This record gives sequence, structure tokens and C-alpha cells, in this order.
Amino acid sequence: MPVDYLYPEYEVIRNYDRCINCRVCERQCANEVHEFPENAGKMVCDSSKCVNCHRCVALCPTKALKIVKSDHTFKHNANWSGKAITEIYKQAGTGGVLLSSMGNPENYPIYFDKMLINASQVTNPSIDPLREPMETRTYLGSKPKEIRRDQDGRLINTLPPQIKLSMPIMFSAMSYGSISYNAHESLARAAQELGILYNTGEGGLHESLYKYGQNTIVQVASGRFGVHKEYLGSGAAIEIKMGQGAKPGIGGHLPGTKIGGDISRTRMIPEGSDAISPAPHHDIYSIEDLRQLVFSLKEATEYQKPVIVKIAAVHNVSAIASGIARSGADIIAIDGFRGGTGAAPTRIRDNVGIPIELALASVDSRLRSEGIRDNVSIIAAGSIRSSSDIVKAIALGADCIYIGTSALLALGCHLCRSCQTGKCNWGIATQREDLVKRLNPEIGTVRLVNLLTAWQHEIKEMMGGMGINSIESLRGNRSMLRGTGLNERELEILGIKHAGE
Amino acid sequence: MKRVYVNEEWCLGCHLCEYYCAFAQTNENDIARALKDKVIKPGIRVEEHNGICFAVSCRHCEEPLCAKSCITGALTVVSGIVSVDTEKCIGCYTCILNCPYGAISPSEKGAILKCQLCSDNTHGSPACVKGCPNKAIVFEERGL
Amino acid sequence: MYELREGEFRNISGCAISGIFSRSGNRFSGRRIIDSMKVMHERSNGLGGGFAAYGIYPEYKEFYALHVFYDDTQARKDCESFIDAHFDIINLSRIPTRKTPAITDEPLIWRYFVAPLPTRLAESQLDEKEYTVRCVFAINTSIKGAYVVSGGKNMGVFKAVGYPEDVGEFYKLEEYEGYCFTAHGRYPTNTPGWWGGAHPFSLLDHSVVHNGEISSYDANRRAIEMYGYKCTLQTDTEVITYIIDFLHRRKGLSFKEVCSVMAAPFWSTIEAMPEDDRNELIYLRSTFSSQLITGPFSIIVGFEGGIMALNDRLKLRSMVVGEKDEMVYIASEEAAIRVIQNDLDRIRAPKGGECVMFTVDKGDE
Amino acid sequence: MMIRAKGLSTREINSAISAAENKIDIVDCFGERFIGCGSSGRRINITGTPGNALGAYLDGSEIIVKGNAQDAVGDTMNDGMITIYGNAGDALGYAMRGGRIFVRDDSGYRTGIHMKEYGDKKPVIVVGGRCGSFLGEYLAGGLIIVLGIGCNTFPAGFFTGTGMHGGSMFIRSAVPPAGLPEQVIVKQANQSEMSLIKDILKEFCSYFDISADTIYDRPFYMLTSNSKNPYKQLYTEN
Amino acid sequence: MHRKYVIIGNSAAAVGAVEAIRRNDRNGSIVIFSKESQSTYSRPLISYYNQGKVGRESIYFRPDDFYEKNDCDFRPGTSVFKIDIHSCTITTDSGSDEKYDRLLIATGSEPVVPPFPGLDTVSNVRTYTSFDDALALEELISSGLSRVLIVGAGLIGLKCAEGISKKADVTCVDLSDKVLSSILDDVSSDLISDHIRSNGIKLVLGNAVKAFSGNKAELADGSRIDFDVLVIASGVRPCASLFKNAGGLTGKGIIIDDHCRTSAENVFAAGDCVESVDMSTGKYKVMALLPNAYMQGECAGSNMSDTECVFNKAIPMNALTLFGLHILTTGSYTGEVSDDSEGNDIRRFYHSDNRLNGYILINNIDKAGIYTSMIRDRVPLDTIDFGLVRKAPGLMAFGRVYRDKTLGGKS
Repeated sequence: MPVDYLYPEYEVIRNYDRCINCRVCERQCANEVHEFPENAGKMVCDSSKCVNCHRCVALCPTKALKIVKSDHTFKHNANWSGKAITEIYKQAGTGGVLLSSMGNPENYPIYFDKMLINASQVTNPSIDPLREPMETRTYLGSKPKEIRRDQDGRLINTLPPQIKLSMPIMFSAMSYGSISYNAHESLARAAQELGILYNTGEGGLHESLYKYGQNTIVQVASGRFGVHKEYLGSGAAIEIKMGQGAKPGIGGHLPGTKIGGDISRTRMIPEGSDAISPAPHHDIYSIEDLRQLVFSLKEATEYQKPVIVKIAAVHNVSAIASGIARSGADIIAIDGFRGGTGAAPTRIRDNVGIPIELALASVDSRLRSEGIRDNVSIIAAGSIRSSSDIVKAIALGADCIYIGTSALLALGCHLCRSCQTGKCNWGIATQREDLVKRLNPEIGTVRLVNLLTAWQHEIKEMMGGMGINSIESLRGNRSMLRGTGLNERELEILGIKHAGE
Repeated sequence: MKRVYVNEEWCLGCHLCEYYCAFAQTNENDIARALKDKVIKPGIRVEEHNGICFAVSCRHCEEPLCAKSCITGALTVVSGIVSVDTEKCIGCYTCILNCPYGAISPSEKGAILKCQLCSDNTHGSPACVKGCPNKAIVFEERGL
Repeated sequence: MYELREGEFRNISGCAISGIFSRSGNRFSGRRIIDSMKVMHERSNGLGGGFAAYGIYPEYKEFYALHVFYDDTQARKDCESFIDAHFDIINLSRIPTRKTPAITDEPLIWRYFVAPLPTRLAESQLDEKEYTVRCVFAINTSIKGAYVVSGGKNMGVFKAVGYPEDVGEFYKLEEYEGYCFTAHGRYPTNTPGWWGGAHPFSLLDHSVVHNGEISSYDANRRAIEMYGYKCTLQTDTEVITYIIDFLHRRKGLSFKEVCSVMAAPFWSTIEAMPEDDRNELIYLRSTFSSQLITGPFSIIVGFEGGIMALNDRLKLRSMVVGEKDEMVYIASEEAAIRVIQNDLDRIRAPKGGECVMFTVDKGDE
Repeated sequence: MMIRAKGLSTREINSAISAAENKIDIVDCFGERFIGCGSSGRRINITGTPGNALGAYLDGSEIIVKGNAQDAVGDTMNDGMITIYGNAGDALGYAMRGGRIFVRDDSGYRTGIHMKEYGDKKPVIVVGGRCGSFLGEYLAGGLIIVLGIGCNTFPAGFFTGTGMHGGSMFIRSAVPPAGLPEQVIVKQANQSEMSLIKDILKEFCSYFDISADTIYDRPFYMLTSNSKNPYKQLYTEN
Repeated sequence: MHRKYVIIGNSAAAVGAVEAIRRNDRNGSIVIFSKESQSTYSRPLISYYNQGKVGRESIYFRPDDFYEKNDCDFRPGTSVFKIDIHSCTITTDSGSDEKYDRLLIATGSEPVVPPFPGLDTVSNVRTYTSFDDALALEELISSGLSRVLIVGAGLIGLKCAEGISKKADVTCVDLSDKVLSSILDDVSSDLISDHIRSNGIKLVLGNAVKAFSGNKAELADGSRIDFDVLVIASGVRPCASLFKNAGGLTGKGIIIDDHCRTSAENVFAAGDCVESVDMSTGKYKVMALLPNAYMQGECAGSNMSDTECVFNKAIPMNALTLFGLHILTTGSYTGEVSDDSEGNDIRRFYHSDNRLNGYILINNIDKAGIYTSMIRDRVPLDTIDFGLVRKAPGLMAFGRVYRDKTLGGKS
């Protein structure tokens, strides 16, 4: 239907002076943008298929390619943006729910960028992290409420199971299915090398990754895919996924086309059959049901594993968190509305939930005001982009953060936000064999380790600057933050002062 | 000795190794100028079939049949690298007939062409390895 | 312009501290600690000085001795009616002072020897100490112009805005005899100085003098406030005092264990320890991770029958410990010890994070 | 071994179960949760009313309840057998992947939701009486049989088979089901289809001493899904 | 122990032996007798010399300092007259004796000159196997004698024809009606003949020279050819007589085993003078080819210096280019033939009993060594994708395990 024709969003620009017709672009583009028609004698391309993933740009040996935003435009309208218009065309043409991936791209405030970090001057020495010990080790888990001693007065270890981390960073849940095996293996290997944990997501755990169990969080989501006793026992912790920042209140749906041999085996569902995760756990309709699930998992694993409850950051997140902190969960993971996803209804992704910074600050304050902050550790997630975001999150009160998108970027993701097509040219969000192999876990592991090692260094630098040499002394240390350009209410929720105060 | 090894599992069939190899041989500093409108003659070549792909280059055998059968003495082993003296080589292709890996090819100049691990150009270490985007080609010590 | 009072902003300061302790429990005059502090005049700036003295009220040793500052008589009235409602007042008096030009703007300074009213105590379902603590918090947070400086048994805190030696003169400290004195001279960087904000800071019989500035302040504060403490002064010392109270009194940790929490060894150090010690330290450090104090500090803690000193784990502040016979001297500078006891048996600088503790009965632990 | 549940914590009960050789009798059960959680190789007889999440993650053990069970029986069960001589609560066999659950009488809402099968694992739920609404919601695999004994209306509530995309349900009913979602195919089971469930029915009847004849007096409606991908057409890439 | 190695001959086999000996024994003395006066050179290069593709200095097989570097006592222009295998002594033409601890006979081959009637009446007759032949031929042609008749359209004859074709008017006569009959099969041979003719060589096939009278050849069909220079290129035969006279075991050539040992103790033989097992057939055969010579020499040298070495991979193989046309042949043409030729691209594969026996490639010779290795390693054809490899030679046909080993270095 010509009425639905939309000029491509991007244009592929080829510098023919540099193009040597090596056809790497053609071979590397799963969207089939590039072509070498024999009779043309030169490369041609169909920009309408381009998702702007940069695979061709990155691999072009002569750097002959660039992708630019098309300047084709609708008549300017501050209200009816081109995006709004084209989305209507799409829906009018198909009747479908708009489906998007990765995190919320809309222009909401990013509070991390409106907070500044303190440093010591004169009255208190900053610490040089290159010389002095600078500790980022973190234990996650509930803290014992009372001290007990044996007859000889020796302390009895009443510490519930903990997650031990070399730094307060973990890889957040991304299921095998939504991302490739090689991406999973990269995360697992990097986690092991770094002394942190990665998260299986809701797709079960591939048998060949069981060996990374000590560095694995196994997730139990509403679909319960691949959940069985051995799975539960294989990880260092169990996460109950109640919600996800990118799509609060929405379940998951991995289309049958992505349920191939290995995925089918891992999820324990037949090949080609949709993997549907209902929006709620149908055995949890209330907080006391959550307690039931928490304890059923603890029973199944003999109280050896900390249980994480992951929720999306929503309006009354602090009250929910308070309930969770009393549910027997050891750790609460809060996922802000910028968190990524393999696929979510666009409207949900872009309009539901609240920023992690505010959610985190209010949860931490709420739990402290109720005196139950030590019942649980807090993991903050949802678009942590740098080590300074981490420092800020921890100063706001997080024990640890999850990174998802940042990890994927390290693995090569270029945020083209086309995961839902399953044609990820970087071998990450795909199950197509020829694409999956583009991510060599050996490279992936090194890149993840590099990223987090660098971040750890930066965290140490910032901590040193503040005169802090242990990460626990940063946790909730909000006096280390000042706001810029925030209104009173925002400052109050964040529990920080304005810069200059 | 360090050799070029191919991890077939990770070969994407992108053929970049061939282009980087061809570029390395030119000793030019701009790849576009070096290879523009040229039919490349790389020392490493990708085989592809039914979704399987991998690159093949000289194995630098310890008992190199090519050098042993060379009728001119152009092929010799220099510090482990099976090297060809292109001045001496007359392009009889006895080496091609003998190389079990198909790693030697005729060159345009009438001599043969083969991987010499970039010991003969300004790259210092194999350009195919540096150019491989997926670490499918590595340059390392592995035993043979 | 409205000037912020201490307690309304975060105060940052450097300091001098000193402590003298008799292991045999012999009492000696407060003159000695004044002399010690005098030497460290340069470490103070006249904006705060103070002393904690132990064993000074033997005749009232069964009673809580409340030292209270009042801004005005109304405050005194309000406070006394509160005290009266919660305690038996055994004795009350102004604390004797002498006029000195160096000390001005003094508040009304009163002293009460009290015992909790048995009926109120029973009603509260608290133990006696917790009851007293809550009452002290109630006065400090809800009675305008009243501030309880100390409230332990057989001890008292004497503090003021001024140089410590002048504060000692002001309070006639030489007339008191105790088995332990600690002292503090203060060098705040940005404060007009407030009497209540001077050190020592105390809660029940625990008193803390502290030299340094802790980087973990807000992490510690926000954690300790969860357990009913109110950090009204926003000073590091206050939060340290509460942490000690929380860990020692409420959680029942020994002082040594308290030190292992506040100045926990580095993980690398812990990992290298024998298994039992390691497990214990891992347990303590992870259980009380929010009570780890980082940043530079040296503190002297006075408590009933003992004294403890601790340096931060990087040892970013100076502190020396000297011993002569049964006497123990702890100070920011060696000179401050030598000036009162030149002929020492032993002098040493404790390691960062090392718990230095002496008690009357058991001696060196 | 006999365990008197009253006054014991779940942990104590479950550690006694794992310590026991094989056969365990639990008596005086009053709402103790998670009994037999993840257990395998045991035979557990329960008298009383076990609490929620009975036999969650069950991995091969057999649990027999003489009495009613509460919610979430056999949650995410992998293998084994749960027999209830009475009623079961809501969310029976949630996300169950293998094994069998027999309920003599009724079960609550959301029976067998999101049951799935994989390889030789094929979960089975048989309910003798009637079920609440949302029977077989998201059903992805396995078999649910509802016999509706003593029930003259359709023996399940509303929204049966919502989101169903695999597996099958056999519902014995005097009246045909109504208001099923589009992707659910319903038909009266013929002889060859009935033969698929013959053995299970026989076993069920013998467990609860039900005369086999009485259950063949009414038609069985067979519900299957017409698609493994029920939401294929729902989305538009954006 | 100081050991004395004596080598008779100075070609590829001798060089192979010297290089192998020196890998194992730096101290022993090596004496090399060569009846020719040059340093070691590559015989196959003589036609390239005539063609002008190889200069005089480039014909040498090894650099000038080869003998010095390998500490060899090189005695050019010295023929060996006799071997005494009992006293371990050889005697030169000049009568001097040399003792040996180990002896290598690498005497090569000599051209066969059939007893043509009237051959003695012809002036300017040459064979074409040595550098001297090439030099002589060059001199004759450049002196204006431009009509050259070559008897024999085999490898030597045709390479000679190519070598001089630009400067001379060449006619090639062969008794066989096919060119290169020893290395090609009938089908491929015809393509070559056409190609050669199109490059200006007169080919007279299926027609033998009956007799000569002066510089005129009389052919079997009665026709006559006038010429200025006659080149006899009727093949070569192994120079085995020295050893045969010494009492050693010989057939067409000196018989050696897979260690290149002869029947006599401490006497080894290698190169064109020997007869060894053709692994494509399993039968003894003279395979007068440089690669085999070098590898046999190397094997002999190794065993002579006490390092055990087996060489049992000799196969007939030829790589040649005729007027720009590439021809590669290997093995024996026995068994079933699979022909994957397309136009002028000849690809013919002979196989039987699940093994490849031989192949002929003309024109597109890319990766031919993969076929050679299939013959050499007796690769069972059902373990690889034979159909694929015939059309597209590559390791693709060999399966993952083989590639992991060869390309991935994984054992």
C-alpha cells in the first residue's frame, strides 16, 4: 500500500572513492541492506532496511560507510512529531501493538546527570587508590538481627546466606533466548573472572553453563521456564522476577520462532512453541503469596541461597519494597523505567514506571525509617551507564547495581533497538546460528572484564577522592551528593542538598 | 613457534582477512588506495560452504612438502617461516601440487604467493589476525 | 543574617585529644589533663574544648549524673519538670565555675543526680539504661534550649566554647578527682562554636573524644538513625558515640569487637587470617557493614571502669599511648604526655584499627 | 517414620522428610507450608490440611493427602505424584512440567495454569469434581482432565483455556463448554481420543474407588489449541 | 665419532642428503663427487633458461656458499668409476680411492638415445637433461641454426620446445599419437596438443623417425623433415650401473627400501637413479622427479646420520606449464574416472577401492595439493565429501575434526 510508505529513517552513505567492493557489508548485514549486483559493478544499498546497527560501518575495512539520519521530514509540528505520526501509520496499517526493544529512549529527566559527587579538600585527606587499599567488596543479603554467642562467649555465625562480590556490580537478568548463548557465556565467564554474578533471566540455564554456578543468579519468573530443583540449586542466589523496569506489569513473550533446539532444551518447552511469561505469577497475587514463593524457594534449596525479589520501579515502590523486606526476601532488586528489554510494547516501555534514582532514594529512606534496611540489600538497576552512576546509586543507598544494557554495549550492541527482530547483527539478541557466532565469548569476556575493571578503578578513584576506602562507607552516604537544577521536591525525595549548600 | 590458527567456530566468513592480507602485501598505507579496483590475491583464503566457513593460510609445516619439492630452491624455511624468494621462483607450481592445505596460490607476477606471517612487510605481525573481527584467526603458540 | 547553630549543618573539624587513666582505679586531679591539653594549644582554635571525667562522684555513684546546659530559665523549668516526671532527683545544683575572660556566653549549667522513677520505668518496658537514654533524647530533641551534656553514672562531661585549658579553668577541673580523664580541643573550620557541640560527646557512661573527620558520616548516620538514635548535632563524634553505644550496649559486642566493626580490617587482611578469626571478622564486617567508619579519625572512649582508643584503619590521624606504672596516657601528640609524665615505661603508636583498651580490674586486654 | 506436624516448622518437617528412608506419615497437619518441597524418592502420607505450596518443585516423590489441600499444590512440579482425597485450592499445578496430580473432589481457580511439557515429561492433572475459573490458562502442554462428578453444569468456571497454546484438556460435561477463546478448538472426544486418557482414568478411579462406568455416562469435550504461537499477530515492530 | 659420508652425484637428492646429515651431524666429513662442473643446479630449470625466464645465475638450486656452509668437500668434474661395497671404497676415474662410512648414490638418470640408423650422420645432436645441453642448444640456435627437430613429445621434448620456441622453428615428432603420454591420459592429451600447436610448434604424432641421413629425418609414414639441430628427448633411464657392477640389487634402477637403503650395507641411494614404491599403486617404479629426489635424499641423509627416517610417500607427480597452460598431474591413472571438466578446465580424478589414485588438472590448478594429499595419505573417499572437493578443492570436504587439527592446532 503506497499510503503506508515511509521514507527510511536512516540513509546509508557510501564513499565510492573508498569502497573496494569487498562485500563485507553485504555479508555482515542480516537486514540485507547491501548488495553487489553483478551488472552494476558496485555496491548498492537499500536504506529502508537499515536499522542503524553500525555493523557494516564498523567492519568496513576502508571506512567507506556512514549512516546518517534522513533529513526527510514531516511538516514541523511541535505536537505531532514525526515519530507520533509514523507510529500511527504503522498501527493503522497492521492493527498491531507497537513493539520495541531496549530502554526508554524518551526525554525524561536523568537524575544521575543532575547529581554531583563530593571530594575531600584539606580537612579530610583524599586517599590515593593506587597506593592505599580501596575496598569494593560487597556482601548482599539480609543481616542478622541479633548477636548470639556460644557458651564460651564466642560469636555464633548467624549470618544468612550472602552473595559475595568483588565490586558492587552484577549483570542483570537477560534470558537465554532473548540473548544468544554466546552472550550468556560471555557474561558467565566474565562474572567468574571478575568475582561477581550474572543472572540467567527467565530462560533457564544451559547445561554447559552450570559450571559457572557460583557466579550465577538463577531467575524464577512467572513462566517458570527451565525451573527445576537442580536449576534452583545450581546458582549462588535465586531471583524471583516480579517485574521489569522496561515493562512494568507486563509479562514476557519469546516467540516460537526463537525457540530452537538449545533454547527449547534449556527452557524445557517444545521447539517452536511460544514461551509466554504471564504478567503476574499466578501463584502470587499479594505480598503474603510472595512470602510463600520466597519460602518455597528457600525450602527447595535448604535455606542455602539468598532470594532476590526483583520489581519494577513504580509509583508506590517504597511501600512495595517495605513489604518485600518483610517477606523473607534477602535482597530487593529495583529496576528503573529506563531498563532495557528484548521486546516490550512501545507504549509501556515509554510511559510506565519511574526513574531508578527516585525509586532507590525513596526505598532506601523508607526502609530506614522503618528500621528494616538491614533486612535486605538493595540492587538498583535500569540504565546504569557509568561508574559515576554507580557511585551515585550507592550513595543514594544501593548496595549494588545491575547492568544490562551497558554489558550488552560492551559485547558490541550498538543500541539500534531492533532486538525484537531477532536479526541482531552483533550476535547478541539473536538465535540465528550465523549471527550468534559473531560474538566470540572469548572477546566478549575480555570486553566485559575490561569494562568492569575500568569502572572499578574509577569507583575507587571517586571513593578515594571522597576519602572513603570501603564501599560500605559510601552506601547511603548521601552527604556525598549534591543536586544541580533540581527543585525542592526532587531534592527532598533524593535526600540530598543542592550544590553550594 | 607462533602460527596463525583458525578457530572455525568463530569464523564469520566476512573475508576481511583476505583484504587485510592483500593490503599488507602492498605496503601502502591506505587500504582504499591500495585495493581500489584490484582483484586481490591474499595469502589467506576463506572457504565457505553450507554455512560453514573458515580461513586457510600456510601452516608453516615443520616438514614443509612445498619447500622440499621446490625445484628452484625458492622456498626455504627462515626461522620457522616457510618463505618464498619470488625472484627465484619461476612459477612451476610444484609447491601448489604438494601443499596439503591449498595454501599456496599463483601470483600475477608468475611466481607463487603465500602467507609469510607478514614477516616480509611493514605489518610486523599477521594482518589477517589483527583484522579479524571475531578472533577466529589468532597468532599464537599451540604446538602444531 | 541568621547564623546556623551547630547541629543545623554538617560540621567539619580537626582536633587534639588526650586521655589519662589509672589502671588501679586511683583517683587523681583534673589538673593533669589540663596541662596535657595546653601543650596542644595549636591543634585547637578556641571554638570548643571539653573533658570527660570518671570516678568523680563516688558519693553518688548509684545515680545518673545529668549535666545540662540551658539557654534560659524557661528551658530549665521545662526540663526540670520533665526530669521530675521521669526520675527521682536525689540532688541538683549549678555546676561550679570560675569567671575567666577566655570563656564567655556561658549557658546555665546544671547538674542532677537522678534515678528512674520505678513506676515509669516499669511502664516503659525498657531496661534502666535504655529508659535513661530515651529520656535524654527526649530532652535534647523536644525541650527548646535544654541540652543534656552527659548522663552517665559517676562521671561527667565538662565542655565549652574556648580553648580546652581555659575550659578546664572555667570548670575548676583541678578540684575534681577521678581515675580517668579524657579531653578534647577543637579546630572546627566553619562554625561559630556552640557549647553543646564541643567534645566529649557522651551517652550514658560512654564518652568519646575524637580527632578527625569521617568520610562515611552520612552512611553511618543514616544507618544508626534506623535504630532510634537522633543525630541532632551532625558531628562525627556524635555518630561514633551512637555506634559504640549501639554495638556495645545494644548488641553486646565487646570493645574489641566494636573496634573490628568500626575500623574493620581490610578484606585482604581478613582473608589472610586463621580460619576462626577470619570467619568472625567476615561475620562482623558483613553484619555491621554500615557501622564501618572510614576517613581519618582517632578516638578516645571513656566508659565506666575503662578507656579505649582507636585509630582509623589507614591511621590517618596521630595517636600515641604511654604507660608509667599503673598510669596510662593517650594523646594526639607525645609531647602532651611527656609534659605530665616524662619518665615513661613504655610509649607506642598503636596500629590503625588496633583496639587499645585498659580497664580498672583487668588491666591491658 | 511418623511426623507429628503440629508445632513443627516447615524446615523441621522437610529435614525430617529428607532424613527419612522412604515412607513418611505426617499427621496433625494444620497449614504447614512447603511440605515435600523439591523432594524426590519419598512417599509422604499426610493426614490433616497441609499448607500452601504442598509439593512445590516436587521431583519424584509421592504425596498422598487424606483431606483437603490448600493453594499452589505442585507449583512448578517436575516429577512425582500428588493424590488428594478431598479438594485442592487455587493455582493447582502452576507451571507444572511433569508428574501427576489427582484431586478426588474439586479444585480452585487457575487450575493447571501454564502447565507445559517437554520431551518425555508430560504433566497430568485429574480433578474429580469441578474447577474454578481460568482452568488451563496459558496451557502450553500436558493434560488436564476434569470429571465433574456430581456436577450437572459445565464443571469449570469462566475463561477456560485463556491463552492456551499447547496441551489438551478433557472435560466431562453434560453441556458443551461455551465462551472459549478463539484459538481453542473444542470437540467431543471420539473413541480414539478417549483411548488416550483411558489408562489415566482407570487409575484415577481405582485410587478413589470410583466406578468406572459412572464416568463414561457423559461426553468428554476435548480442548486443544490451534496454535503454538497465540500472539503472533499481536505486534507490530517499531 | 667422526664419520665420513660420501655422496656420488650433486643434484636434488644429494642436496637433500647434505641438509639432513648436517641437521644431525655437524662434525662428520662429507665428500661430494659430481661429474659435472657446476655447483648444484636445478635440472628442470634448463628449459626456463632457454626461454630466458631464468638467468644463468638463477639456475642454481642452492646459494653459492652451500658447500662451505655445510662443510662439504665438493669435487666437481669427478666421475666415480667403481664402488667396492666390501671395502667401503669408491674409486674415481682418475684412480684415486675414497673410503666411506656411509655412501649415498645419487647418480640421477641419463637420457635414452635410441639407436636410430644414420644418427651418426647428423650434425648438431643434443640430448636435453643437463645445463650443458641447454647452453649448447642456446649456442647452436643463436648461431643461426633455427630449424630444430625434437624427437619425443614427452615432458623433456615439450619443455625443450617451449624453451626455444621463440627463437627457433620447432618440430616435435613422437611415435605415440598423444603428447605427454607418460603423464596424461588420452582425453587431456588432446587439449594439450592443440594448445601446443596453437603456439607454433609443429607436432608430428603417431609417426616415428625411421632413420636419419644427414640433417634430414625420415619418418615411418615416409615423410621427411629437414632440420638444423636435432634434440633427442626420448626419455631417461636411471644411472644404476655403478651399483649394479658393485654387486648391488637393481631393477630398472637401484632398488631401495623405505629408509632409502640399498641391498648393500651402509650404502644408500636416492633420486632418479632409484626404483622405489609408488604409493599410489604400491608397486616399484622409477619416479624421476625432483621432489621425490630431494625427499629421498633427505631420508637417506637422515638415516646415514643415525636419525631414523621413513620415506614411503613417493608418487609420480608433475607440475608443468606449457605456453602458459598449467598442467598438474599426480599418481596413477587407474580405476574409475570422475570427470569434472568444464570446457578447457580439465579435472579428471582416478579412483578405486574408495581411494584416489591419481588426477589430472589443466588450467585451474588451485589447491591441487589437497588432491595430492588425498592420494599420499590414502584418504578413504567416503570419509570426505568427494563430490565437493572435486569441484571445489578445499579443506571443507574433510570435516571439522581434520580442520581443527590442521588449522586449529588442536590434537
